[in-house]
Amino acid sequence: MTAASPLRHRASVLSNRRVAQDTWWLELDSPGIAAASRPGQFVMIGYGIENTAAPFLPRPFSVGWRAADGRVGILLRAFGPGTTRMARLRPGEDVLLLGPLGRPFELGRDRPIVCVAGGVGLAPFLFLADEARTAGRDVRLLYGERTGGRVFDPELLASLAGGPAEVWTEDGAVGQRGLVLEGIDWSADRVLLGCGPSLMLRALAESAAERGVALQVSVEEHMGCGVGTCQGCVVPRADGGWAKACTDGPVFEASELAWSP
Amino acid sequence: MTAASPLRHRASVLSNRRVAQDTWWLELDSPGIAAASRPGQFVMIGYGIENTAAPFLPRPFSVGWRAADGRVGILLRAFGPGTTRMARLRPGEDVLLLGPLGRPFELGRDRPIVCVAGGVGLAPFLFLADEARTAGRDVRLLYGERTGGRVFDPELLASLAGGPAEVWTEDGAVGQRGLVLEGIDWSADRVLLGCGPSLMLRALAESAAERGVALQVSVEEHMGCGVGTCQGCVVPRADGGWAKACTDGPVFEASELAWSP
Amino acid sequence: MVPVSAVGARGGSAPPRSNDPRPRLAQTLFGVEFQSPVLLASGTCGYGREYDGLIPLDRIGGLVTKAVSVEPRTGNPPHRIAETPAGMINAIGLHNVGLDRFISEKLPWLRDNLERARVFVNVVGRTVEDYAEVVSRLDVEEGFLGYEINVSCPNVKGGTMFGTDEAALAELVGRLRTCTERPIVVKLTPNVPDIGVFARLCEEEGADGLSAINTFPGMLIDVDRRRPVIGNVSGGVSGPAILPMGVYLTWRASRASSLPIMGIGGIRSARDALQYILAGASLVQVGTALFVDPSSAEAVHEGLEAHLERHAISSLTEMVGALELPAPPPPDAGTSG
Amino acid sequence: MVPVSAVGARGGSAPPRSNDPRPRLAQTLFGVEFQSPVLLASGTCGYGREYDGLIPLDRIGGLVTKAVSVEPRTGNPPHRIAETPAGMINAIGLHNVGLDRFISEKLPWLRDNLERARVFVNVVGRTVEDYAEVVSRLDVEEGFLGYEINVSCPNVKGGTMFGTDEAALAELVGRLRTCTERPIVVKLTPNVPDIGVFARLCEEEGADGLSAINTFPGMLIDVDRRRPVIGNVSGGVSGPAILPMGVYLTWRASRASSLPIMGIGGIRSARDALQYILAGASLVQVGTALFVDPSSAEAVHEGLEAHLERHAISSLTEMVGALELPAPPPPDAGTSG
Ligand SMILES: Cc1cc2nc3c(=O)[nH]c(=O)nc-3n(C[C@H](O)[C@H](O)[C@H](O)COP(=O)(O)OP(=O)(O)OC[C@H]3O[C@@H](n4cnc5c(N)ncnc54)[C@H](O)[C@@H]3O)c2cc1C
Ligand SMILES: Cc1cc2nc3c(=O)[nH]c(=O)nc-3n(C[C@H](O)[C@H](O)[C@H](O)COP(=O)(O)OP(=O)(O)OC[C@H]3O[C@@H](n4cnc5c(N)ncnc54)[C@H](O)[C@@H]3O)c2cc1C
Ligand SMILES: Cc1cc2nc3c(=O)[nH]c(=O)nc-3n(C[C@H](O)[C@H](O)[C@H](O)COP(=O)(O)O)c2cc1C
Ligand SMILES: Cc1cc2nc3c(=O)[nH]c(=O)nc-3n(C[C@H](O)[C@H](O)[C@H](O)COP(=O)(O)O)c2cc1C
Ligand code: FES
Ligand code: FES
Repeated sequence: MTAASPLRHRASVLSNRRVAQDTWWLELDSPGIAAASRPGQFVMIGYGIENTAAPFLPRPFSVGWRAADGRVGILLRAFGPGTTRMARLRPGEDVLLLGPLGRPFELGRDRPIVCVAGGVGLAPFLFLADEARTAGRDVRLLYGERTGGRVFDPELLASLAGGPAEVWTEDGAVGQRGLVLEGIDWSADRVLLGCGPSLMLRALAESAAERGVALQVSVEEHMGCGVGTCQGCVVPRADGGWAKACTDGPVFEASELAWSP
Repeated sequence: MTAASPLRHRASVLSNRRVAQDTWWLELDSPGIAAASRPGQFVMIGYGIENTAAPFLPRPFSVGWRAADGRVGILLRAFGPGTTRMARLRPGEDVLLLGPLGRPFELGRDRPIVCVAGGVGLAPFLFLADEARTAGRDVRLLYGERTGGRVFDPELLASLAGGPAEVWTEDGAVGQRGLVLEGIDWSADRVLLGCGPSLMLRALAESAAERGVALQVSVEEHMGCGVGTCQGCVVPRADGGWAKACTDGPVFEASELAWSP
Repeated sequence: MVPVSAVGARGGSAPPRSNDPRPRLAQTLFGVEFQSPVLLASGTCGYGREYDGLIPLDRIGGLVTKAVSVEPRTGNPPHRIAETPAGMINAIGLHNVGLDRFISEKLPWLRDNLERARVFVNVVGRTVEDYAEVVSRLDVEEGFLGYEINVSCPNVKGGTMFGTDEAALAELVGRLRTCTERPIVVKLTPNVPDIGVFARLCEEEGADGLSAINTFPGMLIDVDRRRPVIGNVSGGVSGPAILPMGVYLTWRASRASSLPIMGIGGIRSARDALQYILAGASLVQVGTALFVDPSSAEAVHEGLEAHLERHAISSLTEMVGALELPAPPPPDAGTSG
Repeated sequence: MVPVSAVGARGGSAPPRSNDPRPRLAQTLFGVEFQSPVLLASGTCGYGREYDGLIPLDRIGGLVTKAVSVEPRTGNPPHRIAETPAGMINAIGLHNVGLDRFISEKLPWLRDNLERARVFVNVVGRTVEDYAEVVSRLDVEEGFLGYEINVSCPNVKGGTMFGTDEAALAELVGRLRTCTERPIVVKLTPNVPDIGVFARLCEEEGADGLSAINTFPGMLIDVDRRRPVIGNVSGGVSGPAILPMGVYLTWRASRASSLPIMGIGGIRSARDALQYILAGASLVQVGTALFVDPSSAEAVHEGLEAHLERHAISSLTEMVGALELPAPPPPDAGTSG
């Protein structure tokens, strides 16, 4: 699916700062992956073969950002045992990186872009918004969190994404109160992109389908290999079969997938 | 066997410095264990129940030294996967400690003490020599290593043990060339103590037995619990049965044990 | 310690009466109350006393002693244990003091020092008669509730293990049933194609409960010396590594029989214990984790209490076997690939 | 790819001739040369191509394809995989493209792109005839050396797994022997009381080799949702957690039969591979470790080369089965406690 082979290498942790409750911004030194990544692609981050403690299997993370100097930024939320340990990574430690992997977002040309992010689904849009804005595209970045405490540091966010996000929180503590979906202007001449928890993506996909609006979503599923060999990461296709999140995705046209519960 | 129950607590790493090839001097903050330890006793050091990577089971280490301010010193040689990881412990990290455990050396009164150490078998004698010398006892500390590169930093050694050691190396690079056993004056009015690899202990035990000299040795065996429940750590008794290294030992009269290969 | 009326009462977990003030973790099993579902596993807690002062035995559910055989056994040569990935291998060789000394030296401490903790004596033998002798002679003693029958040992007669041979196991359980009215819990061996067959068979022969599981046969090789690391060549693998197998086998055993089950294998947290409980275990045993941290059994107990409180569950019995399966159940359950 | 003269030649590891300049890791097995003992395990390397560019397939011993069944199979619902302590559980459900598309889409790449790597096709079925059809129809194709028969799947006829039912397995292997002259390697299931019985039976029925082992049945439960984590409820446990069991079962299989063995289970380093080799395996397969680091198979290969060089061992064959046992052998080998 992807043109070039992914890179596999040990990458140093350059920094890891807490940017919200349970949320870290991790910068890794990986010029190769920085250069090759496109928005929506992901990397597998692991501790290497000597390690058997969680995370034993590498975990998938969106490439959140990249810099010309070779930095790769990862937005990381401490969720289970694996991510909790990764949140404690310190500068000087290293991780094993495999990437970039998977199918990126298709941005087309000229049309305004609307990114709809739930939680750490924000990650791919930092990178995307920054580069699309630099390229002169109009980008709206809608970003929802359950609580204000989890909202990514707005200053850092704006500097990474080349501009601010429109924030929605369910508790109303930061930004507007409500669900991020409420902020969408359903106009068919936009490139509409979604990334976030599966319940949010389903609601988004249903709304888009009702309105006949095209939508690309980045989905999540447990992953083993990240490169299409294990068949572990399947999501249901609209036609009844399975698609692999790692190589057929993680970005899909919402209409390619089955969204029933 | 031991009078009081051992303590179990998380202890901070205060420092960990490389003191010779593959060899580290680790200081832990454990006032309770520092206060209760006697020379020859050991602690189990582990990473706690969340950890499943080697060392999954805690590892036994002699209490190498203790200070009135609650520091406990451990002499650690990177040997297999467990000790290699422990050699990378950094200040601020913590470990799970259980101890002090096991039967200490019996020093009796007044008689001169001769300690015969092979490799990290030096550990219990640092503590022992320091305190015995402070108490006015005459202590000879014979210390052998295979190569000069592995010899514990002599200055630190002298400061910990309250005086220098007589060093023997097989390659002759540091101290006298030869086996540490050659340095022993076999006089029956000494308290003779040995700690080191089992081949060395066997040679020592055979020499002592030939000469009719009493000898106490501290032995090693794989340990599970450290407190006598698992029966994992047995060593052969002279009478044909087994003794538990953790609670019947680790210090034994050499004559209690069977030394045949 | 065992109330006379309770001795011999059969298993089955009674739900607490509605205005019962008893703690959420309490259950009535084998005719007596267990204040906690957390026990210490056989072979990992000696005869209880060794952990006195380190583990508050009377705060947890109880313990299972090291195996007791008729004759004293010296056990295997060293090394008897070694570390494996996320686990360990042991070949202690059922080293134990033998029945006489167990009765004279070990049982009195358990009888005199434990009030609320329930004690099972783990029993081994080389023949059916060996087992029967241990059970019969112990039966008149006080200081324990019942027996856990360790069948992961070779049957001198048939050459196989009791625990993997249906006929031998049926004969053994049937015979032991004639020796005692106390609870008989059979500790199942994991390396069988269908543990349900063995669970059912134990129930039919009159057992009161099941323990699932014992260790997996395993081996480690020192590649430099080209020798087995373990003096006995091979041994039993325990620890977190076997957790998913233990949960699966507990689930299979609980679907095949209605006996109460003690879930065992790799438990080191309340969440691990809850996996066994949802799969059908009424009690759990903590083994290898005690070596890593002697406070882990108590931590499991406390974590269970906290979980029930957080989820406003009034009794642990509500969670026993409360696993919800997807509908329709998948056809190939149990296979991989 | 398979030289015609080699097809059908039976296994057996020939020691290298004294002035043979071939690399230390090379062995002649199944009538052909393996340049390295390291293969990629079935289900963890797709059909080879997926790892093209990441793993230098032609530098290692070869690979075993994902299972191929007559019909395409869609496999199980998600989650199909989850992490376990030092391992993982998978229930892919033998998701595969089916025989027709395997022949038209997958085999050509293997045929055209691999020169020195040996390919085994992993075969599954629900009936003996399913297996026979896959083998018979594949047999005329090029691009692979032989078959690895996956018997850890339910036998529609008997309800048990082929791999745990002696009669079913004997029938299956005997039948497949009539379908092909190529090497037939039977992949043994670990959850049996005595794997030696199954190893012997495969040899008697004409198999050319054994693979030991497949995954252990296991299960994980999401305790908050009270549901199995795995969509298929249970699955197979692999990874470092099962290493000691795999080494033990390989050793048992190698003592029970003279067939060459591929050792599998938890291998992630040359030292792990050497444990299997000393226990009797001629080849090894790396599976789960590829997910952790795709370069691990190559690392195992290089580590083996380095080990042999360091110890001045001229051929790996010297190490196959070269485990030294303590004398006298302990009586209770295999038991724990
Ligand atoms: C393409 C992709 C991109 C992602 N990008 C990000 C990101 O930028 N930032 C971020 O914080 N998270 C991201 N995630 C989710 C992240 O991978 C999971 O939060 C993480 O794997 C959870 O691991 P854990 O050990 O903490 O949780 P656990 O619940 O302990 O995990 C248990 C098991 O489930 C698996 N698992 C659980 N949840 C997921 C999941 N959602 N995806 C894959 N495996 C899972 C783990 O691999 C492990 O095997 C992404 C996931 C995918 C598939
Ligand atoms: C009473 C006692 C005091 C000790 N004091 C010291 C000390 O002060 N400094 C020091 O450097 N070392 C000491 N040791 C040895 C130390 O415990 C081992 O070097 C260490 O356990 C090796 O672990 P590893 O993972 O690095 O080695 P590995 O070879 O990987 O260990 C594999 C397995 O073997 C066990 N093992 C291997 N060697 C030993 C051993 N000698 N003793 C116990 N278990 C072993 C480990 O527990 C593990 O289960 C002592 C041992 C004992 C019994
Ligand atoms: C995701 C996955 C898929 C697998 N699929 C198959 C399969 O199709 N056929 C088969 O015989 N074994 C299959 N296996 C088992 C492996 O080939 C191997 O026997 C097992 O994983 C143990 O090796 P490991 O610990 O190195 O992974 C699969 C294993 C995994 C992890
Ligand atoms: C050192 C050791 C000794 C054991 N001895 C016995 C025994 O005597 N009888 C028995 O039935 N099980 C014995 N077991 C098995 C445990 O009781 C338990 O079934 C197994 O270790 C799995 O649980 P765990 O993973 O929590 O340790 C022993 C286990 C270990 C580790
Ligand atoms: S993660 Fe292995 S196929 Fe997608
Ligand atoms: S280490 Fe457990 S009895 Fe000694």
